[in-house]
Amino acid sequence: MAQITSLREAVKELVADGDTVALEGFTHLIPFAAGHEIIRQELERLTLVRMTPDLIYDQLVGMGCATGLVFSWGGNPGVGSLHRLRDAIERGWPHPLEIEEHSHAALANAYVAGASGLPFAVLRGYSGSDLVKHNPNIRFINCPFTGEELAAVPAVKLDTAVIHAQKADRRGNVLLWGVLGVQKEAALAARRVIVTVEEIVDDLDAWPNACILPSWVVSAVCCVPGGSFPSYAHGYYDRNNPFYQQWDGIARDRDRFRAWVQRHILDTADFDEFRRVLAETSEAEQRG
Amino acid sequence: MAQITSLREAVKELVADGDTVALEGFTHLIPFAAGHEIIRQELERLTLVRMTPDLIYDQLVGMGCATGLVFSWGGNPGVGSLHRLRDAIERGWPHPLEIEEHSHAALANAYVAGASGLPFAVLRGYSGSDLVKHNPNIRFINCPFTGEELAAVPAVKLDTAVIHAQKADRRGNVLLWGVLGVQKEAALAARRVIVTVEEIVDDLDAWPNACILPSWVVSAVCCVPGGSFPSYAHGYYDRNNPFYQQWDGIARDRDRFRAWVQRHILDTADFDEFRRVLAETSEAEQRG
Amino acid sequence: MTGADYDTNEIMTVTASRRLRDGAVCFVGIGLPSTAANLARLTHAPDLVLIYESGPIGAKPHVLPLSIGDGELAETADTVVSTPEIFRYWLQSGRIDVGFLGAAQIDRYANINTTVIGDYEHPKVRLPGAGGAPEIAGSAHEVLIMLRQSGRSFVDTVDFITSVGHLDGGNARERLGLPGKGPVGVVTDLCVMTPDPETRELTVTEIHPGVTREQIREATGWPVRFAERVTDTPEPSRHELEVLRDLKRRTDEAHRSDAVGR
Amino acid sequence: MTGADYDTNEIMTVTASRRLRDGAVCFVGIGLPSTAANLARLTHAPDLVLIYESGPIGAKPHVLPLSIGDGELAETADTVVSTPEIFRYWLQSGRIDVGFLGAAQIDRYANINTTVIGDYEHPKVRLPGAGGAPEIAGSAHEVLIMLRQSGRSFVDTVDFITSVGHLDGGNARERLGLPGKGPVGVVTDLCVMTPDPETRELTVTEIHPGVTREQIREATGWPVRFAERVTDTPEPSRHELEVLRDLKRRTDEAHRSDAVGR
Repeated sequence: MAQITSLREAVKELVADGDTVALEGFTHLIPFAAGHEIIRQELERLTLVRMTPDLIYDQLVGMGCATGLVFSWGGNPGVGSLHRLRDAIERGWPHPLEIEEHSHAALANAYVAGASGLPFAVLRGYSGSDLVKHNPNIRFINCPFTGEELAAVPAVKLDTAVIHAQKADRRGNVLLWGVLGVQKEAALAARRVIVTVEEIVDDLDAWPNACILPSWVVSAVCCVPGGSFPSYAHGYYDRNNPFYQQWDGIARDRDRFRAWVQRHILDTADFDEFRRVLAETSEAEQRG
Repeated sequence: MAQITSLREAVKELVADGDTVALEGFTHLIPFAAGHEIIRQELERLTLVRMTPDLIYDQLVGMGCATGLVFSWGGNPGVGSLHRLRDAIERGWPHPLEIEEHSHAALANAYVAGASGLPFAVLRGYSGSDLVKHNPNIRFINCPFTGEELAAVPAVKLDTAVIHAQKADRRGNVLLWGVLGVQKEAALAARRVIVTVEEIVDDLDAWPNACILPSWVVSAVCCVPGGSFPSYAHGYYDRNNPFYQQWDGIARDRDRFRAWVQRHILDTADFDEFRRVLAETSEAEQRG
Repeated sequence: MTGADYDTNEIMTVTASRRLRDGAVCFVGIGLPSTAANLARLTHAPDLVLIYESGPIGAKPHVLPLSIGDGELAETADTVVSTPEIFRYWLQSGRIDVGFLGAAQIDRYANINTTVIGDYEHPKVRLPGAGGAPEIAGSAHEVLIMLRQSGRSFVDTVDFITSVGHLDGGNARERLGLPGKGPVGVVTDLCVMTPDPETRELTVTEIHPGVTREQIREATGWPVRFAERVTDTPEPSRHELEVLRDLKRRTDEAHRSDAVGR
Repeated sequence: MTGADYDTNEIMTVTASRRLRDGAVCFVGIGLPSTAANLARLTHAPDLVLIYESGPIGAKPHVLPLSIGDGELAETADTVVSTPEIFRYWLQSGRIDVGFLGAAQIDRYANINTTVIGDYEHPKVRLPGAGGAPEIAGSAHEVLIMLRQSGRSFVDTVDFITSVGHLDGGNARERLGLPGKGPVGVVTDLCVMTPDPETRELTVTEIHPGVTREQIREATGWPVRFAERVTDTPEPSRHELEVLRDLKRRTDEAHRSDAVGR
């Protein structure tokens, strides 16, 4: 049964140095508040898994929380590079980052295998791609019936999965909708699951066959309204595209990045305060 | 793009003697009307695939439409045996039936592989089961990463999938909900897809992430209200349990079965007339 | 209360229901297991999570389902997923505490046959087949089995192993690398049998009130062993019987209302 | 109309959009392909089916998405499935007619690099990586590619093959057993290139109005060949330009309304 608790408590209890962790959400429902809390608690040596690292992993990697990254597309969507991620890969700053690189199809299948209790996933993919030369976790097997060669990747197995969802009820059952990404698979591939939600309600009012994580597969539910800003929560708020654009400037420079994280994350108590300080910052900028 | 047409036309165009066909629906939305039409058109040498043959395949097998059956549980749910299926397997009546027998988990995974364009499915299963000795399509492979042994079964590949759904819109987009079974996978594992529906509407009014088959993967949509009787259509009508019980008596005896099919299926023009004649039959019985 | 106040199905059902702890995640077969699991949910285990292979997760049926995919299960569940997802994400993944099965034929090592009586190629009686049982028997942390006891249903060796119990006993399951512990109890209308800790042979550990050892011997197709300490099955409480009978009454009424042709 | 009435992005987008036939099922990359695909949907191909890797099937966005998973895509789609399902049931299954991709770097055989400039272990420039492209390039029946042309983006051999085009040419794809036909056209701001029927080398087959062969040679990192019959790219129609500009205006307005901190 899920505990309904604060995000600070949840991260303290459920994420440890050296863990393999996925904070998932495919452009939608990205759990930024939880990512910030991991930075605040200065977790180290994490192996981070995520199809699209996005700004959330640019922040974690830039602050040195991770020594490993498993991913399939590492850009700033609609803008360009993730400068902190590039700095870590190209120049080992703040320290070297070991990467395991896949295609979306392979990593999505690897999450499915993890959720299914299988050790590996099979897909028709990777033929002719140089990724095969650089990732020893891409192998090939033959169909036992047709002999056809297919690609295989190991299942994603997580210590902790972290996702953001629209709603939970008071028992800790979680409902999400819209772009679902691989959140359900990530949660079911993990030993521990943290879910931040926009609101906690008496009744989920779910429709038939809704995407629900029952309370008994969730470790902690934390009510963090706006917790996926600057990404979006379908039915609650839109993606904040200007922030994604501004991030390019913030993350380009090591010192400016460090200062931004200091002021907006390390020096704030929680995500509410982060939002307040961020608002002050942008007002100041508008005044020039 | 789906054609909106009559069930007679759809079966005439899209099912041929010798085809591999699945009429799916896991106790819910079983496409009985379509099964009747296949009997009316006296199709032959079909290889039938279905997790739970249920009465619909008892009828098809009893009328000699099938020479092969791929299945995982062949009973009359809540009642007992499928007598026509047993007669075909035990005594080869009306003619021998070649069976390929699986577990639910394996056949469900085989449908997923078919829908995914893979030649086979991998599962953790069958260990210690004698099914392995009798089904050459159950093989074992080793994980290329851990060496662990896992079961493999070939993908389900269909000429035609037939399902019943609650609604379609006028463009032929199909919506179903409730117990979903493997209908979506069956449709996506087939070259041709027939969908009978309770109603055709202007707008599906679907909720987020609804189970929808877009028009462009469907060959024909046929409006057949009540078309899954005596199974049920969630939101439209309940399962007719008494019919399942009465079927036990009808199907026990070859002549009585033949006579019932003659009167109710072969001598009726369509499912509406079947329902009328069936109602007459039961009134007559009530009068005694 | 005395034994006269309930029938053999009732004590079987109540006894099985008591073995399901509150909060457990239970993958439920249709029929007797479904009745006992819902009785548990309506008495001592309100947070028992019921999963049916047709897709409902967290079903709380008001009346008992006659089929594994009744609408009642979908309407009362926390959600309903596809059948492939049930087997992949929920069973195979090792999330099931108790796999709760019925059986047509069971042997001294709790192997289950639901496929054929006689030879597979030329069966004397063709049974429905495997359904979800082989993987439930393999992957659930524990398996609980429930069936009426007779010399025909309890045999020395099953004609066909559909779903694996303890095979030929001992650590056979471990040798096969099966993830789950396998059958931990068989509840019948006469007694409760549990696998011997060493040999894994089914051994009588509880006898229902009024049942004699002789009755059990006669209803078992092998020279059945009795544990050193055999206890008397506690009688069903008035409350358990009331809840069970209400459930059955509601179920009969709901299904009587159907009529063919409608 | 004369060439002065539209810019090079516009003729690139219009030319690419015209290659999408009505009713085709198109797996769309974000950015230029998404713009051209939606232009096609809003002009000659109203029944073009747009699938985005984030899960929307049959998306009909009123404004262009800035990210692959914008809410606009989910709200206007026939349905939204999980990302694993998109890749398993919809792409890998061979249901996609046209895979529509952008690229950072492309070579003479239309192999695509979106991974690194320089050595993989010690990259000069680390690019975002594969995303959905490798399997789109492998499984879609046909692949259409769209990018601005320059000596840096059009190279003789890519530093890294992220997504396979025609490898080293000829029947290399067939030898690899790839299900799809691979790239059938590359649309740039200068011209259209198509693979030579024999060698599969990208060859100029259409030149945009006002562009010279010299410009194309200078913007291509290999000695580019011109087909025997090179045609002039038909100019964008007034209607196409109006629809494209309206779409961009709506998009800009929609996104201007955002403000950081809110």
